[in-house]
Amino acid sequence: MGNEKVYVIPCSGIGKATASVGRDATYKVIEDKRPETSDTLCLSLLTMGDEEAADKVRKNKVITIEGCAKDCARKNVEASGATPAISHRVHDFLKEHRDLKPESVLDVGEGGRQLTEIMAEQVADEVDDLIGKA
Amino acid sequence: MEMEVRPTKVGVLSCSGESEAEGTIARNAVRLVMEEYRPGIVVSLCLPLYLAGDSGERDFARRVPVIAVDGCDKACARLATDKYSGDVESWIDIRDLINQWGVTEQLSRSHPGKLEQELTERVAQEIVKLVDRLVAEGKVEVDNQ
Amino acid sequence: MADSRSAKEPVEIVVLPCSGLDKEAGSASREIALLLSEHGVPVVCPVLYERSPKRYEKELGSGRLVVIDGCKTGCASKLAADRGLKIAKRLTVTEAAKKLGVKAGKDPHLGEALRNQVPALVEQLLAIETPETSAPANAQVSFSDPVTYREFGVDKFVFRVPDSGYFFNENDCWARVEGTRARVGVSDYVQQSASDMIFFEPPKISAEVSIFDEVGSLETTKTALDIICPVSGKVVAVNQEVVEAPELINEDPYERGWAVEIELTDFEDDRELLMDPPTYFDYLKQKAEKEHKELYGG
Amino acid sequence: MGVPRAKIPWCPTIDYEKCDYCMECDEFCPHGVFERREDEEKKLVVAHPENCVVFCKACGKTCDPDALTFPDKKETTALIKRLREESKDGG
Repeated sequence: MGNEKVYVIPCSGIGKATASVGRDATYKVIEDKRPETSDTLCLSLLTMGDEEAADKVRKNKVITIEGCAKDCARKNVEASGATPAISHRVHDFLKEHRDLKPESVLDVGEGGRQLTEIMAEQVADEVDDLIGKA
Repeated sequence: MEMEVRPTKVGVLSCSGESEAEGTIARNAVRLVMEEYRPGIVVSLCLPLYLAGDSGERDFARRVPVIAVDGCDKACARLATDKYSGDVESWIDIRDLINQWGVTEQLSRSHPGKLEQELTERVAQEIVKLVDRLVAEGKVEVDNQ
Repeated sequence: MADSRSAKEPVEIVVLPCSGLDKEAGSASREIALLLSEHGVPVVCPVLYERSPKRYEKELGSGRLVVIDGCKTGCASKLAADRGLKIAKRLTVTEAAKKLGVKAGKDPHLGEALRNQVPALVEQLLAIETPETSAPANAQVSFSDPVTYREFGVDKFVFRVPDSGYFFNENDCWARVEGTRARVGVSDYVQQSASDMIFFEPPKISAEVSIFDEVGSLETTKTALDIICPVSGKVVAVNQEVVEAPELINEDPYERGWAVEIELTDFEDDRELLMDPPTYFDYLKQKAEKEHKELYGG
Repeated sequence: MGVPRAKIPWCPTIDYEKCDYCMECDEFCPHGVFERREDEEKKLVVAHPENCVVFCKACGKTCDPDALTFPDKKETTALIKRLREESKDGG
C-alpha cells in the first residue's frame, strides 16, 4: 500500500491542559515531523461509528495519546474494531519530567511546549518503526 | 440522584474536531463561553466520553438542554446529542457560519492566529445568543441573573 | 513476606548522586557522595553509569540503593527509574536542607551554610534502619470485603462515598478500619479535584503518626497535597502498587487505591473527631456544590 | 468535629518579610481564604480564616519563600478535644 499511514489520535479532552499537550504533540508529528507517513482523524467520528473513519483505523496502525487515565482515545478506537499499536498517556511523560507541567487548557505555557516536543519526538520515531511493519 | 425540576445549567457539546481547523475553533469557543461569557450556566461536555466514560456525562446531558457546536457537515455533536442524550436544543455549524461570513482564507488547526481567534470570538457570541435564548424561554432557571 | 532484620544491623548501601553542576544543591549532592565514599560506600557516577550500566553491575546488585537528588527535578531518581532499579532511600538536598534551616541557592558553587550541613545529611543516609518494605501482614485482617457506595452529582461530576466501614476527616481523607488495623487513602472528591496522580511519596515504615499528621504526599498534573491521617498509630505497610502506579488512586480511590496501612493505637479517641459515612456524605455534598459554584461560577 | 469552626484557631499566617506576592497560594486555595489588596501596603491578606480547612496546609506547599506558617497540629487537636469535653459537661 503506497500511501500507508500511521494514525496518531489524541483524546478530545477540553477540560485538561494535558489533553491540549496531546493534541499539540499530534499536530507536531503529522504536520512537521512525519507529514508523509502519519495523519490524524476526529475521535468523535469513531464515537459516532463513521464507517470511513473506522475503516482507516482498522486498515492502518494507530497510536493514541490520552490526556488522562479515562483512556477515551483507546476505548473509541477499540469500539471501532481496531487496537492501537501504542497507547500513550501524557502524564506518563510528566512522571519523567516533573518540572514540565502544562499550565492551562488554552495556553500550555513553556513547560507544556517542551513536554509536547519530547512527546512528538518519541511518537515520530514510533511512526518510523510502525511504517516498516505494514 | 434527585431530579431537578428545572435545569439550572446548559450543556454545550463541541465536536472534538482534531483534524479540522473548525474543530479547534469549536473547542476554544466553547471554552471561552464556559470560562468567561456565561460561567456557571454553561457546562462543556466531551463527546468521546459519551462512549468511553462512565454514565455521568450521558446522564447529565439528558437532564439539561444541550447546544451542539459542529465544525463540519459530519455534524458529530448534533448526531451524538440525538443518539445519546435526547433532542438538540439548538445547533451551530461553524463551517456554514464561516461561509456566510464570507471568510475564504485557509485556516490552521494547529497554529490558530489572529483570524482564527477572531472567528472563535464570533462563534462564541453565537453560542451566547443561543444560551441567552434558552434562559429567556425559561428553559433554564438562573438564580443570580 | 519481608524479613524484618534487627534495626541496628549495618546495611551495605550504594549511592547514586546527581552530577550536581546545575545548582548549589547539586554540588552538595556530590559532596555528600564523596563523604560517603570515605565511609567505604561505593559511589555510582551517574554519567558513566548512563554510558555503560555494566560498569556498576556488582555494586548495584548487592547494596541497597540510596539516591541523592539535588533538587525536585530528580535526575538521579529518573536515571534509577529508567534502569528499573529499586530505590531503598531517597534524599532531595533542597528539601532536606530546608528542614535544617538552610536554603540552597541558584549559584552552583557550594556555599558555607550548605557545606556545614553535609555531615548531617550523610548521617541521615547512614542511619538507614529497617528496610523500606512492609512489616508482616496481620493474618485476620484482609480489607477484602466488598464495598457498597452512595453517590451524588454536581453537574456532570459524580462523587461516591462508601456506605460503611470508613471514617473521614474534613481533609477528605479516609480510614477503613478492620480490627486493630486501618488503611488510609483519599476520597473520590480529592482524586477528581486534584486530577491525575503522578507521584506518591510514601511515609517511612514503622513511623509513629498521631491523628491529622501527614502520612505521605501526592503530586498530580495540577497540584501537590499531603495525605492527612485520620487515625493515630504506626505505619506498618505502604501500598507498593500505588507507589509504582499512582493513577490507581484515580481509578479506585477507596479500595485498590489505598495508600498506607496503620496499626491503630488510639482509635476510640480518634473516632470522636471523625465523620461516619452518612455525615461525610452530607459534608461533601455541601462542600462540592459550594466549591463548584466558586470554580465554575454562577 | 463537634466544635464550632470559629473556636478553632487554624489558618495560614503570612510572614510579610519573606512573602514576594507571587499569589500562588491564593490561586491554589479553592476555599477563598486569601484576598488581594492591590492598592494597600499588604497586597495579600488572610481575609477568611474561617474558610480554611482545619489541619490543611496545602497552600504552604506552593510557597517557595516559605512565608506561610500554621498553628501546631498536636496543640490544635488537644484544644478541640478540650472544647468537646467542655461542651459535653457544660451542657
